[in-house]
Amino acid sequence: MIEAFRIPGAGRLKQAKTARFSFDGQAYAGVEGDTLASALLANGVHLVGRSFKYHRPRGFLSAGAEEPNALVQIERDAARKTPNVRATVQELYDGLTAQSQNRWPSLSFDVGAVNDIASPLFSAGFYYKTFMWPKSAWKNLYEPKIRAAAGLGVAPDQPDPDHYSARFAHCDVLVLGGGAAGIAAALAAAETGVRVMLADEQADFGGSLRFESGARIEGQDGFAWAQAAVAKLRAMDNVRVLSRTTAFGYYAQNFVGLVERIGDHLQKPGRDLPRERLWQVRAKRVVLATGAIERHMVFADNDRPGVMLASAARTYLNHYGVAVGKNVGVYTANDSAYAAAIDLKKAGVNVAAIVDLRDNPTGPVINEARALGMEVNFGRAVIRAGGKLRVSSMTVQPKNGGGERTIPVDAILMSAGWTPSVHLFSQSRGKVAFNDETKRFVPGTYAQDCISVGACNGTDGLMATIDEAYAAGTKAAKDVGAKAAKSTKPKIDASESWSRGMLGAAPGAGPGTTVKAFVDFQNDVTAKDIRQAVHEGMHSIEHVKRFTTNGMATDQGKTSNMHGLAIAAETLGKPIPQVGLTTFRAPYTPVTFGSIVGHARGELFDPTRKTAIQPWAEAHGAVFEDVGQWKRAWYFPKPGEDMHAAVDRECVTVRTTAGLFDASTLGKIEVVGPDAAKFMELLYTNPWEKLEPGRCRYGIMLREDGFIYDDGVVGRLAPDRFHVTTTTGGAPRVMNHMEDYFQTEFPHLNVWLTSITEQWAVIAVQGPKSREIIAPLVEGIDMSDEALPHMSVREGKICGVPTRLFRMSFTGERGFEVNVPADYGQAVWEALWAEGQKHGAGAYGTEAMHVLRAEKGYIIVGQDTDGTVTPNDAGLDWAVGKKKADFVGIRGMARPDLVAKGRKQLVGLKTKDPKVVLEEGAQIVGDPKQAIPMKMIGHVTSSYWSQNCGRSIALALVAGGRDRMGETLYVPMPDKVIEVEVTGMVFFDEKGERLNG
Amino acid sequence: MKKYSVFAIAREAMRGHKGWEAQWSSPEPKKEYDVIIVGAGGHGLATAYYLATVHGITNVAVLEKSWLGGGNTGRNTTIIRSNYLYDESAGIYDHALKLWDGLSQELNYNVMYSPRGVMMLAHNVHDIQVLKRHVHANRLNGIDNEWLTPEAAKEFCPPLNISRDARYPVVGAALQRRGGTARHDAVAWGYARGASARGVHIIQNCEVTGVKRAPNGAVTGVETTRGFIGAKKVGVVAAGHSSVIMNMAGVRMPLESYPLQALVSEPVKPVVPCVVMSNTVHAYISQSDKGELVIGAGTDQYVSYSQTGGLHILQHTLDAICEMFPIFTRMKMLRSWGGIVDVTPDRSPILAKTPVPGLYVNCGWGTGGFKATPGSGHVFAHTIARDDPHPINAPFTIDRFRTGRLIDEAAAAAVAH
Amino acid sequence: MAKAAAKKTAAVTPSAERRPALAGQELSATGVKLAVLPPAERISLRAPEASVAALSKALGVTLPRKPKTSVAKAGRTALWLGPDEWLVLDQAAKDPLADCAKVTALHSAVGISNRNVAIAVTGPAAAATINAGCPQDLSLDAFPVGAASRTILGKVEIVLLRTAADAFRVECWRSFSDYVFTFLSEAARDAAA
Amino acid sequence: MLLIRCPYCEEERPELEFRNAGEAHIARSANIAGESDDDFEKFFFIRSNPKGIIYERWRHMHGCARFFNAVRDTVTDKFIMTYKAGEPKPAKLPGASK
Repeated sequence: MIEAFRIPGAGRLKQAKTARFSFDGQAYAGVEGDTLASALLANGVHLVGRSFKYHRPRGFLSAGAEEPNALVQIERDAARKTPNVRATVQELYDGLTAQSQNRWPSLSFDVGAVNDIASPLFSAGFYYKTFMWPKSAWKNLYEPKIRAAAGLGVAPDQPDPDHYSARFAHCDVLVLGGGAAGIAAALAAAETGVRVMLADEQADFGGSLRFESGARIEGQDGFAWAQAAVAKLRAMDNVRVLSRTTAFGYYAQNFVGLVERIGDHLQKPGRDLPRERLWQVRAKRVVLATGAIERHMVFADNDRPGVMLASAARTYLNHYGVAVGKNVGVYTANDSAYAAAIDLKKAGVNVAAIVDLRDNPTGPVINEARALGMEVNFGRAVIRAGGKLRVSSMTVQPKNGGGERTIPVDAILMSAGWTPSVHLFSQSRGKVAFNDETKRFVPGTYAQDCISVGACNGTDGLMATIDEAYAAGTKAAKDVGAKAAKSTKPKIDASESWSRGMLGAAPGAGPGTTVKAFVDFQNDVTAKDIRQAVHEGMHSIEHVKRFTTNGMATDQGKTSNMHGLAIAAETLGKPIPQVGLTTFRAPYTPVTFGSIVGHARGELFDPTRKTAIQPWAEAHGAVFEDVGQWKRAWYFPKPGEDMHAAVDRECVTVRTTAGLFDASTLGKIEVVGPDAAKFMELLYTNPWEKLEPGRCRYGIMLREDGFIYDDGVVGRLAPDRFHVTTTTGGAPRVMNHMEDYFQTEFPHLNVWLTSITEQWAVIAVQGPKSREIIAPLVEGIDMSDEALPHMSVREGKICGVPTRLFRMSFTGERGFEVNVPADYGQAVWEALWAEGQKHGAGAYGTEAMHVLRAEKGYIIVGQDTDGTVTPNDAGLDWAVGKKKADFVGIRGMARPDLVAKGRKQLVGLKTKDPKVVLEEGAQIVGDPKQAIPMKMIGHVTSSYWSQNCGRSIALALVAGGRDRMGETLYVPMPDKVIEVEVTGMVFFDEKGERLNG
Repeated sequence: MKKYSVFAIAREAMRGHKGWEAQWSSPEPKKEYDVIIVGAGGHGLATAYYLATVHGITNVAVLEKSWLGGGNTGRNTTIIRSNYLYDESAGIYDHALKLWDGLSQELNYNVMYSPRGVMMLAHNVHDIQVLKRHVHANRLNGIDNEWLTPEAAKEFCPPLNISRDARYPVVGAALQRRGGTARHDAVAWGYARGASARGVHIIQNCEVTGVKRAPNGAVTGVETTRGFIGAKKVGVVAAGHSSVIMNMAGVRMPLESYPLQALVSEPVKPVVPCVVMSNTVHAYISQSDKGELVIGAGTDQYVSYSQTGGLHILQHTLDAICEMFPIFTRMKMLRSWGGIVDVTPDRSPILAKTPVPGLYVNCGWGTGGFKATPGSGHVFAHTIARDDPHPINAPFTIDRFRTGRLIDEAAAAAVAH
Repeated sequence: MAKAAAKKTAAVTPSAERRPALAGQELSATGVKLAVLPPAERISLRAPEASVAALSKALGVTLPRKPKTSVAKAGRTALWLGPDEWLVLDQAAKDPLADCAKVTALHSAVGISNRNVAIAVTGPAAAATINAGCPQDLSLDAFPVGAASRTILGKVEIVLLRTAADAFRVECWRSFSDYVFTFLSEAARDAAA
Repeated sequence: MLLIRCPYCEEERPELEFRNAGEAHIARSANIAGESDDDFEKFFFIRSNPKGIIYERWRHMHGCARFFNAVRDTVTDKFIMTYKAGEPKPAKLPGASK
């Protein structure tokens, strides 16, 4: 295939290999090093997209990240579809497949383009004024249609097989932007030996040197110098150079987020390469060398494919060797477009005319253009572009009116001037200042340790840029403590100059006109839309932006913001700085969710915590439930059993013989020190001073506001040592809560806290046969009821390993909790299991544990309490030390509403029909016949089928519950009302005889 | 006020849209008003609107330090729902929801209230208990909220990952079909237009710098960057800045202000048809009519008025989004931003009279104020006009922390968004 | 102090098998190797300044007082974790808990040998591997050989000890070891960049 | 992500290692049980929430695990200084003009 627009001898891709690709099903060939844009242009393709609202045909505006129009869908394979890719950034690889977006049935014939014809209706803010009748139609009719029409590309529909990587990095000097300024700054800093990072979003360093044919540095072409300088930097140990890397966000304290694109430009990235890598860099100093972006001219139908920025046309020619047309027109308000015209002309492209809005500009480029025989028109405007799918002409008129002349062209190169890229500076919370003379916002007041250099700082000309950047790099290094190095400041031999331009609508698109002169291409915002917004009272630039959506497209207004602001200011009759600039927000250019997420996907989304005994449970068919980050064995179904059958069996087994339960996830804290008991007195409601070593107590912890925060059994191992247990989910926050009081409120106490949750595996052995199962394996502990009564703890050995053996029960049966060092947990479990088998014991999971404790009315903090429950509400007043002068929560729980009558209290519920199991969370009412909204007096917190009781049981929080014993209440369900009786909380073995049974 | 209609649009289309009038006027402040509202966000503007329309009080100024609708209203993920647990919360949010339905017609301004459904996911047994408690309480309060199986949840939201292999599999969901979204800017603008048309002065770029009180303690007006403005009553509706304004009046508040971030993706064709929220995985998402995925992040951990937040907060949010929707890793974040949310100890708002005569406060909405906008404005207008709270906002007192009569939705184990 | 925990019973050979988490797991990638280390004795030691000398003597290793440092001697390493907190590691199977039990000066010694799992990360890309999820500056200037710190790796807490210019010991809690090893394995794939 | 100087570790560390712990210098009464409802409300619920200089507590949760105090500007999020728990509120801030 012949690339009709590739100019032999032009550009820098001369040796490159051919790369085949397809666009909308049509096969093309480009060369390696092309972007998709340059390759399409080499093939003469300009029409690549449709706009958001009017579905107008669009081509390439730019050759870079600021591109608003040329967004395509790239499909590597079925699972690797990427919407909204800028063709001007996507590098070509052999086999690339791209599709246009937001058109149906095809790009050249798009039904949605009726919007363009009807566009007079679709003015700015039009949605707010209509689609309101009839009321239901918004949801049922209008919104679905609008949603379907909006939205550019298509989201992927399969999980992404690519992976994304991440790295934290630190450096002394971070240089953002790898044009002449950035390279110079990086060289200056790097020579001093400090740690330097240099990043640029392009594949090749050089920035504007990619197109500035007039720059010569150190005796070489500017671009060649840039490559040599970067090669030198790459070779230095103290420098990291990142290409294809966009600094997207500048956060507090010189923390910068960058995304490096690694796989998207490769034909076969390979499985080991991440698609992208997120760099989170903390830099002592940041040098911003982010350059400037050319603006378009705002005139009628300036969006026709083939109408583009002059610098883009120049980049396509000088870097890629591609001519954007054969007969181009130029429309400018500054000098830089002349250089483009000159380069194209020299490459053999006919320049039909240069139209310059300025009256009598002078300068070498103008002379050169004339000398090359180009027609140069001053004081004239292009008032209209002709053509539809491709520009075919430009209509020229004296800028103050007069005769029109239409000139046939196949491309228009335009330049309204350059906008410094102050995005990152502004994100750093620096304040920009408006330079009235040059009509641009430049960095004003700095908020962080950074400095802007070159074009983004409003510095014109290569000489001044290099001086400034080199000095900035030197100073940044010095600021972080570097010694001075020998200067090797690059020498500039030749440079191009910059000049000003204009802001706002060009003649023919000014106030009073109704033409479509686009300010924001992608969102179809025209100059008249902005004027209309102002007329409708949108006087703040933020209002104008939101009302018109100017600057809110995927390019985030890189080319449109300044024009929009200028038009708004003109309409308001205010100077630009008084109207203000919209806020620059991260990201600078869109970044993938994947790059932000990095490794945190799948199993690395969140840790999965498993106990030492988990492998045994897995091998024995346990079904697991998520409890916080833990996986806990929920129940152990035997073949043919469903959950209910398994749980019923497990519950009965525990009460008839014994059961083994993995309680390892319970939080455990060792409280050590001579003041340990004093500390416990302050942190728990209970008294602790008099608890004998070797004994245990159930403790309740409150927050300062008086509500239950956590609970657990605490064993006193020695006068100065407590083994505290917490709930599974509460462990980290309880530890933090205790540390907080220990460190900041009670620092005079000699006590320390150590988390031992993971030191000990915990095996609960519960049931009448529990002692028989454990005893044979234990050494050094007298297991008799006299020596080891309920609620006591001993240290000794089990299976030859150290144990902290608790005699305690969460089932109401005789019970033990065997703590062993975690690495031995599974082996000791297996030994106990073997012993248990002799007695017909079984394993039980968390569900049976819940049922068994509910049969006894033991509460679960977080299920039967919810952060609004006091000890009294839960019937736990007995656990509050009445004689204590202080403990956390003592004052909070005395507040008027916490001691008021009628509070919700924890009670038992029995359904009138014992077979009916209530739903947890179901609401309770006194009068089931009342109309909705009903007066709810409580809710069910726990509810189970109890095989041991032969009926359902439930716990509930009920207003004034303890005064309602025996009362009938009602649980209205969608299909029926369930009658319940209020009861005590203990459903099984009310006298508690089985603890020693 | 010229009415918006299809005919008006057709007429304006014929003449280049030059006939539209300003949606609100920009008057100079008068010396004194009957009521001053501090803060021209959605809640403040709605208050002014209902003062005028319901209570006939039109000598009202709404003072805004920046541009109207530019605070949390304009930095919003716009989720609307009323499936709250407690009667007090359900009361005020459902009052709002009823006003949302019909608000476009009431204001003659399309606020694009879209009852596309809000689905809250359960990932474990505890979530099921909590969400079912909501479902049951809502039903008996007359608020729609239904329980869905994972399969039904996926049917309602096809891109949702309900694989059992997910780190936190979806085990069920609660769906409020009347929940949804609205267009945030339109809410502020619609109320501003309606209030302005009835004589309310909306005064932008006018920052309150002091609250003046008479010797008897009652408010007499406010000092501003545009001079002193007298008022018989002052309603503070300043969101993240409520503490700051209330301090000027000598009232210390149980509030802390945190950065809250949100982000949108690039626009894509419709893919997420409803609002999906998960408290366990910590994320919520919807898709705007423009096609952007709208994603709310959590708050940063420290008090801040900087309107920025840390990148790691967005990371945690997107981790969660990609866990629920693994197909979205190739989507791109287009824009992120930060707001300032004022949070009370029980995460419920304060909408009340204050110890200072003539001073009223509406604050503490935390991360969830947008959905309440019409209801909040409606009952706050009542509170100011009558000097007595509406029954709906009567529980949301300023002294409930002293008494302990909290409305703690978060403690009841669901994070309020 | 600390008598209860150190109480000696007659030495009995455990009949139960020790099964450390991730025992023997390894991974090799360009520039970096991961290896789960064998069990070690560990205590969490807390003490005021006045007790440091006595404890150092008993332990046979001088407890470091400078933040982010460690001191190693004869298979025993003391890592400064906080102003009154040390992690004492013993890889020579000598129980530091027993040594501390003899000290009468005020302190808290708690055995945590089974609480932690250690993973060695070695090779020229070791620091880059850890920096995939650890936000600290791991350059040799900022984190020299011997430096030790509690910090973050991805979504969990670790204790990091630099044992050589290109070698680190990563300690984490037992139940997080799966996550940490998987995280480091993922990171190792990309660490040579 | 903020960079916070831990007064115990004597260096700046990334925010990921820290947890904010609310306003500083709010003393818990030695006789808290005897406090009035108003005083308890002030102690536990009322907060300064300043726009500007805040005195706040942080814990170097995943570092030395110590709680400490910081002075920060809530408008810029810049730290002015940090100091150890128990040290008095600084009478004069570094860089303060008055």
